[in-house]
Amino acid sequence: MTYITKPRLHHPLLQPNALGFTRRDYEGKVSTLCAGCGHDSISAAIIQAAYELDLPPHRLAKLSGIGCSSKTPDYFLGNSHGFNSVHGRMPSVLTGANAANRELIYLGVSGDGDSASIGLGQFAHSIRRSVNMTYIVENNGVYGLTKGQFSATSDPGSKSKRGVVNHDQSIDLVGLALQLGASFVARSFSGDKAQLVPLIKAAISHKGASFIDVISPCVQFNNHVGSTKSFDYVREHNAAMNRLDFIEPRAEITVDYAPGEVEVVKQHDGSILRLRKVAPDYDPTDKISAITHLQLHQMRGEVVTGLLYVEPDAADLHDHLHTVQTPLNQLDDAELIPGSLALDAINDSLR
Amino acid sequence: MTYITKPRLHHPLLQPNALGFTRRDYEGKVSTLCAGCGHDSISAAIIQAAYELDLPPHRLAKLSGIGCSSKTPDYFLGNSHGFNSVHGRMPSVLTGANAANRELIYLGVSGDGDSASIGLGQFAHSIRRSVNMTYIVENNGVYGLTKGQFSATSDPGSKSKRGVVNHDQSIDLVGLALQLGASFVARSFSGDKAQLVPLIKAAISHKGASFIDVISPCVQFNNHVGSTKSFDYVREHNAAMNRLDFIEPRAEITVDYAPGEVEVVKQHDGSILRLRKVAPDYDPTDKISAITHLQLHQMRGEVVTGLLYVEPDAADLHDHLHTVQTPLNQLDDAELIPGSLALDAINDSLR
Amino acid sequence: MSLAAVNDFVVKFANVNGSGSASANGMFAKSILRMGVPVAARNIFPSNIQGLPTWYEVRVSEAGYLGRRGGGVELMVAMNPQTWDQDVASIEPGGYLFYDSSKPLPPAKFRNDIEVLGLPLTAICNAAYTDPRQRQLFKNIIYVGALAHLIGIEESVLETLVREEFGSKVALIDSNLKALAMGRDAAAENLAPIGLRMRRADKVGDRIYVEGNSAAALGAVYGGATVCAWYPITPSTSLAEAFTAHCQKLRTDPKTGEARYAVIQGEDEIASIGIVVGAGWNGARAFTCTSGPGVSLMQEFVGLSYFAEIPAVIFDVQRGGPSTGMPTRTQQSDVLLAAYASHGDTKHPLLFPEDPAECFDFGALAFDLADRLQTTVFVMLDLDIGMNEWLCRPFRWDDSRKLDRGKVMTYDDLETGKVFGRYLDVDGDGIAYRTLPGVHPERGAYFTRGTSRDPYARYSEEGPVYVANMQRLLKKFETAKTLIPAPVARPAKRRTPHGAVYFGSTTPAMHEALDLLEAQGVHVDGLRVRGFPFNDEVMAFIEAHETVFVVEQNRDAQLRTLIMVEGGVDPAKLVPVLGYDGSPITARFITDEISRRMQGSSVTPTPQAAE
Amino acid sequence: MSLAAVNDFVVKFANVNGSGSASANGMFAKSILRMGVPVAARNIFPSNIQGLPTWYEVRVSEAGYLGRRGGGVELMVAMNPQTWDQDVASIEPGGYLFYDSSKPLPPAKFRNDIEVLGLPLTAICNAAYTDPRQRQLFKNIIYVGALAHLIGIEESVLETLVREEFGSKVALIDSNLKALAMGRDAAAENLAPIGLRMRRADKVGDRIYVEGNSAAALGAVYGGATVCAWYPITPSTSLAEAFTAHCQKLRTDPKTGEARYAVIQGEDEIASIGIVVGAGWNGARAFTCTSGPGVSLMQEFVGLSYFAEIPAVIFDVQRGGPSTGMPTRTQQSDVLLAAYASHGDTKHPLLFPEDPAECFDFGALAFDLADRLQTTVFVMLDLDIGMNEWLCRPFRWDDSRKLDRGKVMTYDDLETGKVFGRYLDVDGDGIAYRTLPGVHPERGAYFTRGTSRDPYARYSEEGPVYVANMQRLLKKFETAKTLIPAPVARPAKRRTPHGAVYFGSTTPAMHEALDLLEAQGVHVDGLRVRGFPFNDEVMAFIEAHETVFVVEQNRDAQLRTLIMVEGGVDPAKLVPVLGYDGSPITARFITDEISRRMQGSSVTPTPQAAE
Ligand SMILES: Cc1ncc(C[n+]2csc(CCOP(=O)(O)OP(=O)(O)O)c2C)c(N)n1
Ligand SMILES: Cc1ncc(C[n+]2csc(CCOP(=O)(O)OP(=O)(O)O)c2C)c(N)n1
Ligand code: SF4
Ligand code: SF4
Ligand SMILES: [Mg+2]
Ligand SMILES: [Mg+2]
Repeated sequence: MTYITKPRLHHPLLQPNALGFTRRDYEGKVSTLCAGCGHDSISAAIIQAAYELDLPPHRLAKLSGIGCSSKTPDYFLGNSHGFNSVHGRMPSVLTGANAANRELIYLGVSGDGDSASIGLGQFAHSIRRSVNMTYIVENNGVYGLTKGQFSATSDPGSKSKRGVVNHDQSIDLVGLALQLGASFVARSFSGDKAQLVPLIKAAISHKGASFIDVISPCVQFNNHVGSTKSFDYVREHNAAMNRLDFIEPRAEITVDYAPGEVEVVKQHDGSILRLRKVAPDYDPTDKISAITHLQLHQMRGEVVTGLLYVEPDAADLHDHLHTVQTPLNQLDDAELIPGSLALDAINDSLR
Repeated sequence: MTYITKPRLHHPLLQPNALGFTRRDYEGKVSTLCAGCGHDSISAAIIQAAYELDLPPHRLAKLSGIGCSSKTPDYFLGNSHGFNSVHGRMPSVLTGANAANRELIYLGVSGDGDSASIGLGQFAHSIRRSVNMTYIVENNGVYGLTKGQFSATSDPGSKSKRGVVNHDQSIDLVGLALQLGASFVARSFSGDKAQLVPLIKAAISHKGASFIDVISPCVQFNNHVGSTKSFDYVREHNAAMNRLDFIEPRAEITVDYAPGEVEVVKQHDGSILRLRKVAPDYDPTDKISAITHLQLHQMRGEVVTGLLYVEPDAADLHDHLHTVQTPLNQLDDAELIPGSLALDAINDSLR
Repeated sequence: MSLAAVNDFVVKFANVNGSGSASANGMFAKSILRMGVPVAARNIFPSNIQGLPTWYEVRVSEAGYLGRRGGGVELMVAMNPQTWDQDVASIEPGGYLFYDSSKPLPPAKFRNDIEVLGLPLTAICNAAYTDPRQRQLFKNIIYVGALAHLIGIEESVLETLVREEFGSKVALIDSNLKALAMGRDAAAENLAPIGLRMRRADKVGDRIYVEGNSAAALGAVYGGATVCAWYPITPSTSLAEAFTAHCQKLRTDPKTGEARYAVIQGEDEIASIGIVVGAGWNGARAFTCTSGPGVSLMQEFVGLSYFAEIPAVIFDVQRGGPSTGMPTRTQQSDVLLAAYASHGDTKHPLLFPEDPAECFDFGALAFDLADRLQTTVFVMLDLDIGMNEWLCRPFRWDDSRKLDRGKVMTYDDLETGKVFGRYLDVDGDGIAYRTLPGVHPERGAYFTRGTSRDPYARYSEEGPVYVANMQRLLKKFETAKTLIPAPVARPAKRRTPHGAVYFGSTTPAMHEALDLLEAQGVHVDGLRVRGFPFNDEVMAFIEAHETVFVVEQNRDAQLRTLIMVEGGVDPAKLVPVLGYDGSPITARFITDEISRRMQGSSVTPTPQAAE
Repeated sequence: MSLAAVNDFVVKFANVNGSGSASANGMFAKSILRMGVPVAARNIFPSNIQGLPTWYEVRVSEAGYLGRRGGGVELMVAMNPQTWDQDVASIEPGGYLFYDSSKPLPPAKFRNDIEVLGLPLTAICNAAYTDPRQRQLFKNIIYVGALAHLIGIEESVLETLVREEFGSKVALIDSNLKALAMGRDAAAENLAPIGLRMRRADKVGDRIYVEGNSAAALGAVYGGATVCAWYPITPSTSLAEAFTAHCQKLRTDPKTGEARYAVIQGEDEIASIGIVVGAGWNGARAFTCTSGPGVSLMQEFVGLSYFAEIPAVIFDVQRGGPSTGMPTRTQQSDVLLAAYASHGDTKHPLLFPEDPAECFDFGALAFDLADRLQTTVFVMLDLDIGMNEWLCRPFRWDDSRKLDRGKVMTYDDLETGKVFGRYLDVDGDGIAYRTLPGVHPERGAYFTRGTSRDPYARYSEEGPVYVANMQRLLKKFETAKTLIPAPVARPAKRRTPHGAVYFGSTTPAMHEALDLLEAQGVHVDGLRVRGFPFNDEVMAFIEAHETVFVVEQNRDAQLRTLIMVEGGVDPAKLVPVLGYDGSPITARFITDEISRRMQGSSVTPTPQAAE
């Protein structure tokens, strides 16, 4: 139900890339997300990354689960096929798509509810299978589309503030991805285009399972790492009218800070997020120190961002399966059907 | 279909414990597992632990999924209720049982297929919910009951030996449990009674989610950390007859080694397992060093055993939910039904 | 010519979601109730959080028809430029279009056969307020004030509602009353009186106005449910949220402040039903609430509950399927899946509440049934009944009623040596006794499993043992027939060979349709089915009629299938009437379908959609 | 009096699993085939790895009856002390008991009305071998040698089988031949000839002897399947394993050694079907194989496949349900769940192969159907057909046959400007064109989803758009009727008002039953249904008969339900004959049930179990 049709006039300033495509060629439908939603910033970063990488737009395949985040593939790369599958099961669908055609570039887009709650198993197993993909979680620490329930990624530090809610330990998807053998692991913030675009580019260029956890504030329900407020917040901030069904338009939160530094981000609900960008001399090829690094900063309440780990020469699922170079969906009858002679031999062996 | 009835005569040497129960009172049905299966050793350790802890046998509840491992609750604690539920979903069933009656002692028994493959999500979420339970994975790195497929816990070091099989990264449940916030994390070996019994006792005594990963060789299919052979092994070792359907009786593998030392175990298929017992001065209350310790030894190909981490004063699900002390399943009508007066007030508020 | 009607018309509000209109529109609907006139209000909203079209349809009906009527609306409040064209098109000829005239619109945007009521709402707001949030929010209140004036809603009624809503917040009360007055004044100054009028009546009585999900949740509280495990999904989410809220009020230990309940948000639907099964095994009353996709995911556990005989309750608040389908639309399309959920031979009891009052009743009853039958009981709501406020009789509770815990052997039973066979049919009703974990040091323990076993819960792969158990489960299902609430008949004024079977949220539209048919001289006996398996009365009704229309809100005539299969009824006599476009079925659609079939020589089943 | 029979008797082996008996017993069965006499052998095994009872039933039938016959066995080879009593009890009066007489047994352990054939097998082994493994293994071979002597299996036949099995391993050949000879000699010395005899015949022809799972997997290879995603579960595991093995041989690039297929063991059934759906979306032919619990878990994805119209193939190798049920027993009890899988209004095509030859055919056909219909196609095997070796006609393949990829728009189609509407019914058959990801730089891309959308795949929550799409899906299902293999009739010798419908692994027992009935003068027309939705021939058959027995292996008469619901058939004419105790239905059971119903004045459906 997109009622606004998008102006398709090319802006004279839009520069074509090496393939002759402008940034507009990488765009999708008009977003129906809330104004200021972090997810839209991620879509913009994906568009920018694909444009800068000179990718033929139709050679990407975009797959997602269900959620506000999972809707976003409709809002970028309109010339790519997209698949908004079922809640929490994008990883398996992507795995199958990748098995069928090794030549496309696979982008998996998911939310924290989609990947850390219902989809945790599939998240983990797609990573340990080394599926060649870029797996982005648009992590707002909340179920946006179903209106503000806690997801599995909210911060453990906030566990006892309200007693009954959010008492569970939080799941750190970056930590898990590292443990599960992802060969590219990064974290960023939706508003940090300067960091996010290069990370997405690197992830797409990487062969194997690339995982990027992107913190992406939900302007409606305001749950995210560091917050326990959710609906309460909406209640308080709408005190003037005290109505739950009114949603105030908000501005996107952006940041821009240097490697090695900490940026303190004040979110819509007033809570604080401390982002620590990895220093320029950080060695992302040492897994153990990546894990230690993460744990140490986490103890200090800091969320480390940047490229945390990469195994440059990773093998992928097709290497493991030793599949032919021709995509399986393009093999012809002769390559697929052994024919009647072979069948005769089989019949003979069964007598 | 248990055809052999168990002799119920009390052995004169069976000493009663503080409650007057003998070890026999903690036993169950005769096992129908293969002779020498590691899982049977774990059952014996559970029996021993319950006996030594002077637990009233009927106050335990035993829950499991599906698999050879998940059958074992039938083979110990015959006076406890048991629930052999569905594959991979024991954690949720146990969570519900625990919610219903906080007073029983909950033992969750599972396999590596049950917990690391199909059940990974439930494993993770039951732990992050701090359900008060002792969760034991009888880890043989293989699907025993379905005859020898690889599970998600086989060793990553073995990935390229045969190409197509076992190319996925292995899942280290101990590492995950630590990350997910289990407040008691241990690993042992089915044959190491000296280590295993005290660990089970400690886990049962601990409040919160206690997890024990017990390496438990499958004598039939011989998959486990360090092995890639499975069916092949059976084929080779049965070369005399070259028949797949004959299964050789084997002896249980047992070990006995001192804290801080490494024990090299030769398994039925000839593969080697290096067990490293944590040293006596190891501090199990420091999570970050537990994680680092694990990672370092894993790199050396050693499997660390012992109590790896404990948070002595952990809170559990009931603390978080702030539930009444009376088990929910024992609340009476008066405590449950608000009655007609309350309903009248509600009706009034809805006019 | 403009339409004229008193206490009998439909007003529809077209808004954008997230704009604060829902509360204002709700106040409008409630003010009509307070005038003593029944109202049926329905929200039509997108699967989205902010910025997409949403509608609110208010049916005013002194006659008390609470289903959707069908046809165009008498008054359209068109506040959403995105949907202007379709909104204008849906007005009945002679009806009224109320809109924000701040920006001039070309004449082509209007119709000649309707009456146009423009007020410069934006301009009024911009003049009155500077804060953009206030401008947006009060615009909604202002149009309510204007409409109240136009159709004659008493000022004092709205004032009371505002005071009730904001309680002690005097500033909010004042500003809202001021906005209402602004709307009223603007309408009085600029617009002539219209043909649609409200007149005070006394047709509401002691009825209450409540959402089915909240009512079902309250039923679960009264039914003694202590464990709720759930996973968010529209349209069931508010059931779990209401249960939590009810429990906080009604189930907190007054001394310690501790909770006599546990609400666990599962990581998904499989975990939720797993938790319910675990709790049920352990003797707590437990439920989950979900919608179609969740029911699909729960299949394996429902089969376990059936075969291992563990009480569980699932509230299925149905939405438009298949797959993600239409998550914010209504349907009755999970009936077949719920009835035969899971692989193998399985059957499960279902309850079909007609309104929130019955959601409460069945919400409580489901737990008694689940404990008595030791199986999963589904309570089949739908989005229409679950998420809309319905006018219904008040909730009732008999304080002498006790929870029926079913057949549970106690310590004393075991101690005195009663024979315990977990799957032994001692009473001939197919229901065996169970024990709860931890009950007795030496007796009563058994090993629960989803695999075949003998009456004493011992593992068995023997054919006759398996068959005997499966037959016992059938016998238990026969017993269930005697426990499911009996159907409710609505006989026609004259003897007739025609019957109609319907259930759940279809009921009010159906009753109106039966009246409309009666007015046309078409007599049809109605029977509202309240659950599955069908009790004998249902089959007797079908037996007693030549043709039975089965009216339901799905494509494949799922209830009809159950009637054929379980009742051995010849499909030729069961004529499907199917409205399944996602909006609640209307009285006019049902009337048209039935009279079309009656006129035509044959009554061939040709499924068709509502509107 | 001792039984006498030539080429027509049943031998049953009672063993302990994991003892190496399966290979020896299999050699026994195969040797009979090599004598030119048809054999039907069935394994009855526990859900366990080692130490529990297992049986192997070999039906020798020169007449070519390959179903189970029913009744007692003529010869019992009782090698398992645990099950001795029931084994001895199951011998036909006058039949034979072969056992290991090394340890003396009290006379009470035997029966007077049977002939006892004891050989001291353990003693023989202990004398001949020292290695305990050899003692155990060769004991099985020795009894095969003895039996061969007793019933007259030619020595050379067994020798050939041993040579074929061990190929170049001379030592193994020699030791096995020696063991066979030991058994033969012992029997010759100690036992008198018995009344059961084998005589060389030529009734096997060019038939092959193969498991249905392996055949279905080979069908998948020929059907062009390239992606297999699966999760181990009895009895479907061997299908995936066979596919892998077939592909290794038949689908490896001869030059590079690379695989033209991908087999992925999922972490569970949800992942497996998800992988299949992803691969199907991307244009590869993909399948999973599973059993009941897996089908339950796959429900949500099957609904997605239905609504988003994505080809997928599921081989459901059915076992005893509900829940974990009887994992190593057979049933046809997932029919209803598969046909209507998932929430909302859904229907899915099913194929019912009768034997491994048809498993091959349908295994290949399923992929053409899935691509053509763009939906999930179920191939319904069961444990009996899937895990037992069946004698059937050889596999056939027409080399001129091309894979039917269905309606897929190519680059050229798009480039030349053909209109592309993903859900647009351009041909009037309800099937729209699809495009594959990456096909064209500017055209053909669309966003796939399980939510409602218009013919051009644009998101839409509008009622009429939704309804039109749901009606198109019904039209597509009508088209499916023309593609599902037609039923196979087996007319009675005389005109009769009685018909019988059956499907899948029931077929051989059914055909024998029809012969038995015919011999009793009872004439019943048979119709083997080969798939769902039912094509017109099925309905015409039912129309043409007064009474139709529906024979199936489940409790709830699931195929009968489908016939009633989809065909609008009066249940009164459909009489269920239900054998569902987990062992394959027998000819005698079917015969008895049908003749009982024919004799009784009424044909009331009273479900009953086999044996
Ligand atoms: C099987 C199933 N269960 C539940 C839902 C309802 N649902 C839709 S989106 C969603 C949560 C999405 O949260 P997240 O992935 O974090 O995305 P966000 O909206 O926050 O971006 C849920 C529970 C569903 N669609 N399917
Ligand atoms: C839903 C479902 N899928 C598959 C199976 C088949 N199955 C039974 S046990 C098992 C694997 C068990 O492996 P594990 O948990 O490691 O136990 P083990 O036998 O090795 O002790 C599988 C796949 C099942 N019972 N249910
Ligand atoms: S609800 Fe939150 S996550 Fe969803 S679109 Fe709005 S801001 Fe974004
Ligand atoms: S198959 Fe393996 S895991 Fe199962 S009982 Fe035998 S040894 Fe144990
Ligand atoms: Mg989220
Ligand atoms: Mg295992």
